[in-house]
Amino acid sequence: MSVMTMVKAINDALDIKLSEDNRVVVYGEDVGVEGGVFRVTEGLQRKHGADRVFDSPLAESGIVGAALGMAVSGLRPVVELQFEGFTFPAFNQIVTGISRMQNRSRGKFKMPVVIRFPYGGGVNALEHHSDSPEALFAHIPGLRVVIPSMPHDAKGLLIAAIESNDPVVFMEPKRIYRAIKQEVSDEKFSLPLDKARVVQEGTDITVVAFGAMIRECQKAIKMAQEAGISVELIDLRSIYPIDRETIRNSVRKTGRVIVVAEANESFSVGSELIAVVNEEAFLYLEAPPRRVMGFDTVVPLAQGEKYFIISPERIFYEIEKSVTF
Amino acid sequence: MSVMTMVKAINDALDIKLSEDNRVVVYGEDVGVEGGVFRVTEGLQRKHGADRVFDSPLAESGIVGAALGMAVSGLRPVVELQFEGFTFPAFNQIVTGISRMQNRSRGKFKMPVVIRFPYGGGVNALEHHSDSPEALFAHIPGLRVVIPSMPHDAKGLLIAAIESNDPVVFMEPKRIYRAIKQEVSDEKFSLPLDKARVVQEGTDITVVAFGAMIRECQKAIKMAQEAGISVELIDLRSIYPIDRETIRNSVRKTGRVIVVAEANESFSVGSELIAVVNEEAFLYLEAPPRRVMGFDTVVPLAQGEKYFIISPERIFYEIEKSVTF
Amino acid sequence: MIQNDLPAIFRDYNPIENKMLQVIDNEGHVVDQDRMPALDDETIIEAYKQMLFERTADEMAVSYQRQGRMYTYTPNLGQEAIHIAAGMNIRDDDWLVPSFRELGTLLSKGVSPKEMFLFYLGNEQGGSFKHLPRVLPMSISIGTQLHHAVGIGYSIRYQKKDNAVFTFVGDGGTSEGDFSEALNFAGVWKAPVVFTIQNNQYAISVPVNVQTSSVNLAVKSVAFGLPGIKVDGNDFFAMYLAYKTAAEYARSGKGAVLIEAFTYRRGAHTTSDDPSKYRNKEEETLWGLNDPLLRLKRYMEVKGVWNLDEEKLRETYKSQIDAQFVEAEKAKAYPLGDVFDYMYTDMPDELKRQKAEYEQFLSWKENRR
Amino acid sequence: MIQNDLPAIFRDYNPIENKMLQVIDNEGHVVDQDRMPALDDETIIEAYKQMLFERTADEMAVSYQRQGRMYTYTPNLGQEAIHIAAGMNIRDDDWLVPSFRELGTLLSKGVSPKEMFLFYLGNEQGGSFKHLPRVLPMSISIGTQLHHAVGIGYSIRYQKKDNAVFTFVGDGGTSEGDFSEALNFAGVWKAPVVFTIQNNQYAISVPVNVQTSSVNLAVKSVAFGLPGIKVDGNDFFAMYLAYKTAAEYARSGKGAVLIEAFTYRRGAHTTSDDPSKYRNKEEETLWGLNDPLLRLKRYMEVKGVWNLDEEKLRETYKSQIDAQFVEAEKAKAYPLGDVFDYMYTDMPDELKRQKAEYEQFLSWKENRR
Ligand SMILES: Cc1ncc(C[n+]2csc(CCOP(=O)(O)OP(=O)(O)O)c2C)c(N)n1
Ligand SMILES: Cc1ncc(C[n+]2csc(CCOP(=O)(O)OP(=O)(O)O)c2C)c(N)n1
Ligand SMILES: [Mg+2]
Ligand SMILES: [Mg+2]
Repeated sequence: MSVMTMVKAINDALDIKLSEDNRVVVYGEDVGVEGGVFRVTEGLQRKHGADRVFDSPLAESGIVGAALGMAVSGLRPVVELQFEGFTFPAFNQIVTGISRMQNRSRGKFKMPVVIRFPYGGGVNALEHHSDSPEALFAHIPGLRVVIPSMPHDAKGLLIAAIESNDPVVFMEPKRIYRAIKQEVSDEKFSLPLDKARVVQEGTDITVVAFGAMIRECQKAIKMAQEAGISVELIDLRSIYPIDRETIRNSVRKTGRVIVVAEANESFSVGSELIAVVNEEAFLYLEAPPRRVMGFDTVVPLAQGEKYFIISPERIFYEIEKSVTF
Repeated sequence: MSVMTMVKAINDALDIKLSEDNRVVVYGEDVGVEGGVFRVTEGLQRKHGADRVFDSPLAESGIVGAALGMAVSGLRPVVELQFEGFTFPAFNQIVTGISRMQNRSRGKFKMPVVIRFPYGGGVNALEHHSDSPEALFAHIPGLRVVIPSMPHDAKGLLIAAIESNDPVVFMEPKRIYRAIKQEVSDEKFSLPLDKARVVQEGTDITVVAFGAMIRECQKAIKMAQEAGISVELIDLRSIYPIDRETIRNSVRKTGRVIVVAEANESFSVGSELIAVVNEEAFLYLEAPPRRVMGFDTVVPLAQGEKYFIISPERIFYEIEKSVTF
Repeated sequence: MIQNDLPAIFRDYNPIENKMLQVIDNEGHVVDQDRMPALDDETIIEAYKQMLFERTADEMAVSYQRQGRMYTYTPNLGQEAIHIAAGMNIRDDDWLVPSFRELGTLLSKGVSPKEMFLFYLGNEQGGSFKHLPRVLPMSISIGTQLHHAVGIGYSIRYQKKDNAVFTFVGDGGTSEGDFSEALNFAGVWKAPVVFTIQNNQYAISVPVNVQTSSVNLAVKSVAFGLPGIKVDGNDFFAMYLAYKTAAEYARSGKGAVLIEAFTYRRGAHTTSDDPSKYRNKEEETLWGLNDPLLRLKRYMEVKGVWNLDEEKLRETYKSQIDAQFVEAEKAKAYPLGDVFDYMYTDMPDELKRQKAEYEQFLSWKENRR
Repeated sequence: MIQNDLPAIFRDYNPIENKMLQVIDNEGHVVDQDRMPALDDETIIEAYKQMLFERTADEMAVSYQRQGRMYTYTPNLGQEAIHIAAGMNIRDDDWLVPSFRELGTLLSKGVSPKEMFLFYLGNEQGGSFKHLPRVLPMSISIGTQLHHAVGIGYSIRYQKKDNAVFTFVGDGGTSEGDFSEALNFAGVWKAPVVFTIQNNQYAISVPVNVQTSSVNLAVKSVAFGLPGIKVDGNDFFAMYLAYKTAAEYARSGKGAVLIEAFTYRRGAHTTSDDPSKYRNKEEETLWGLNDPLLRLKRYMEVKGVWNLDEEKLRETYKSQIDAQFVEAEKAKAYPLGDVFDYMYTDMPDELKRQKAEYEQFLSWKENRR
């Protein structure tokens, strides 16, 4: 066991897989010599060589498109896109290539490709460095979409993602890259790619969240506890597919649910979860499921981000509204 | 008044705007000499000249990116992307450019850009020619997303889209391009870009649909009528923003709702509508709102499409299930 | 900047100078004896047969579509020399990453007409080429396949193998960002990829001078530090020489090569297209004189090795191909599972649920009858 | 294929031959008198002042960031000759479509340091350049801006005006598909765009030889039928000549031009970057000798026109700039409306609802206190 940040845990997962499986290669913009702009791949090129961990030209479509070719010919590429805002040049390769090659080839080719990138707000960044586009990927058939909320999960989920023969979009909440430290096993371990986690049990209301929002929800739950409200918190972990069973069990118990996420609200993971809740627990609902999410606006620059970001207070406000509905 | 197909109605709208406003230009792959692969722009180059209606190189990112530049410098470009499956090379320009330039420039630049393309299944097409990606665009803040279900609306909505200073993604249900004929005014008229339409009033259940699904729903409603079920049918028309008022009024009246759409079900317009219904009419719901949509799979080629496509029978099946819930 | 270790044809046909490699002329006369590939007569006859087979299959596909027995089809008429010259230079352990207009190359590598027909009959099984582990499905999204080829090239270098990757794109496809990105990656990674631009003069209705202002398409290689060459795509021998040279170059670890095959799409873009809307008969007639089969046949006639009864051969091919089409038409029904089963290696519960719900609907429907 | 109507510099510095246009050397001596632009001493001094102003503002921005008074900033150190030479050639009725490392060009066109600081203090108002109708906001998504420039170029031709569009991209940015697509569109549309590649040798940590294998970056113009030229980006006169020639070419309706400005990013990529991880001091020192301000100053010294008290000038600039920074720091609070108001021309009800709900939350929060 070591105390790790999420950056370290991801680095550790990459290191383990690079060490034990020479089909694994890691590349992207600045991931080699520099070790990534967030230092996630630090030291990996020195240790594993420049044919396994390397810098590519600055072209996201090429990065992802080449990964498809590597995957069909025996490699297991793990690519880094530098920020969520720069996944879009690769969108065509993801949608028309990566997500569909298994189906197009009727299973002849597997797609063991991991596409990693930092996402989300709260770091006073420039435009395109604060977005949460998970819904865009989760709507694409053929992809898995995974988001860890803490170092332990980041390690276990990333190892599972690299070992999966399905393509995995692995989104890393940059805001908590170094903000949360945790004891994590130094050994290799993996977590299922399709299971949510009950972070905390409760009886009055279910809060579903993921990524950097888990920590904010935990703060809100403290406020709720003081107000005598018992909250069950679910960390979704897998955005696609959604673990309906965990959601169902919780909402059937509590009868109330809010979804907390940073993304733009409309056509979002919040929308999907409300649909799932209606399908799975309609008769148990005692209050309207609610989304506590970003506005349908561009994430403002630093000075305006205070409005956009989901504060524990706002989560508590919605918890209280739901419970007193 | 003339009897028009949707192809003709769109052509008419383009012709009217080209005639009355020399800031309007129309371009894309094969839209000039050829008049578009679906003949939507037929005759327009001959009539309005090759500097106003023209073929571009085969590069969707360039087509859309150039439109941004034209729009900031006084033109009102209407671009055609050849099929929905080929919008993705342009996705980065749409997300990081078109949808955000008004906000980025604090309103200094308007974005009078229309991005038109045919979408949807049911025409026995190759891969990438049968998809329904409306949710991907509707999740992007800064865009309007519009889908007509008949010639009259196509004309009025497209004229409004060209006159709007907001960027509009205008999706055309290719399956009914020529399948529905209708009397349409030859004059110029426009329809609001954010209003749904009650196609038919009813009391037992609300069906929300749009595009080619309206016709299928109408067939299902006949079956329902025979079974003594009174259905209210809403044609959404605007996918973003959603006309909450029309949805609210209907569902509060009927207490039941299904959403019918061709797209992949998860993270879709169906999900969003269920969230909206929960927010707007929770206490009125008598049965769980349901999505009647495509699977989370690639749209199969012609031989398999029968499973994927939403048949009137399947809509009726879901209507009946909801009403007998 | 021409490197000195480049094979001679790349030095002699520097695309900056806009020359075009040609070995025989329209009448089948050899115009460059030094460059004539050392092929024995049998091989040449075999090449002609493959080109004829492709043409026959292609014509029949068009006619099946016209008869309403098949969906939209993409004709190959006029581009056969490229396809077969490529096919003959692609080793079984090489990779083929097609676009969508290389019928002959696919057939030559072992794809059956039945598979092709099944695909155009709307069944993905036909397009998967399951028995060919190094042939990718056709790529509809233009330009995307070029990156796939480069990625395979990276694997080949990484695994220290000596294979080449053959990939194709159209003249229109050179405008897509992916085209330039892929050539650039190939240059930096020294990926063993043989890129072919089939410049058939049109992208649907758009002529190549609306695609680009570059002096030719081969010259685009200069932007990415690759050797490039413009080749007469209707001259089987020129194409053969180009492929042989390029494949050796790639296999020996020197990197990628760009070949512009200058040809003409004699047919329609697809069976839904009507070329008379955007080009004239004279142009079509002119290019007809330059037909690749005609030229190869004339060469053999001039050389005196022509010994085929073409009509008979065509009839044989026709009945073989028709038999395959009928088999494809009779292929077993498309099961519901085929929609779901290949989306993931491990099917998510979400898909299982959707499939089960659909099956409930089907049984409800069954019971209603 | 060099066209004959090309201005002489494009013929004489054909990028295929990998030559670089230079007018003065590192010591400020004129190496090509014929090409020395006809600028009077005052204009040259004015240029130097603008470069010095840019440098001062840039250094202060870095130090504000270090003091924790500003968020991440993108330094311009070493690239000033390019920026000011461009600025002096962009007419007020021309268009400027920046990337994100052209501080001097923006200042030269009328952007105030206060606006720049406000932007880097996290307020979009700063980056909108509202009073400059023909200057676009900076573009963060690399390469995308090039298409915007081409679209403006189309408008200019359509409206039969004689303006030029100036746009910029980095060496790294040339790898993006949008770079190639935009040059290609510009070639076909004869769009009056002056494209500058600021080749500062690095894309964050990645050196230019990992970006591309082409012999230089100017040569990429060949792939799209544009004239291209590699210019010493640290030589103010060479850059001035290149811009003057290119702008005239574009404005006269002949089409687009690609300029590779060969320079060096003397500072970090951004204030979060540490270049010592990926490059060595010797290299940095060597390029320091080639600094554009140093070179221009030496030229003036050699010529005997240098008459500035640089230290005093710097102090004046510093206090001007600091006053602007303080103003930016004191700018009025960011209202909630700024998040919503500019997303659409006609705000959808959906946004009104979200804003109203948020205001309810704010008043609940107020009441709790
Ligand atoms: C990304 C993308 N955009 C548009 C299309 C639609 N489309 C299919 S073929 C074609 C023209 C292709 O021309 P070219 O590259 O010259 O190949 P050819 O058809 O001549 O073989 C177009 C525009 C597509 N398939 N993919
Ligand atoms: C599409 C896109 N991908 C990645 C990034 C992240 N990024 C910001 S600057 C940069 C390097 C740019 O290098 P270059 O083009 O040479 O310009 P320079 O920074 O040297 O001025 C990268 C990768 C981005 N902004 N946009
Ligand atoms: Mg073509
Ligand atoms: Mg650079």
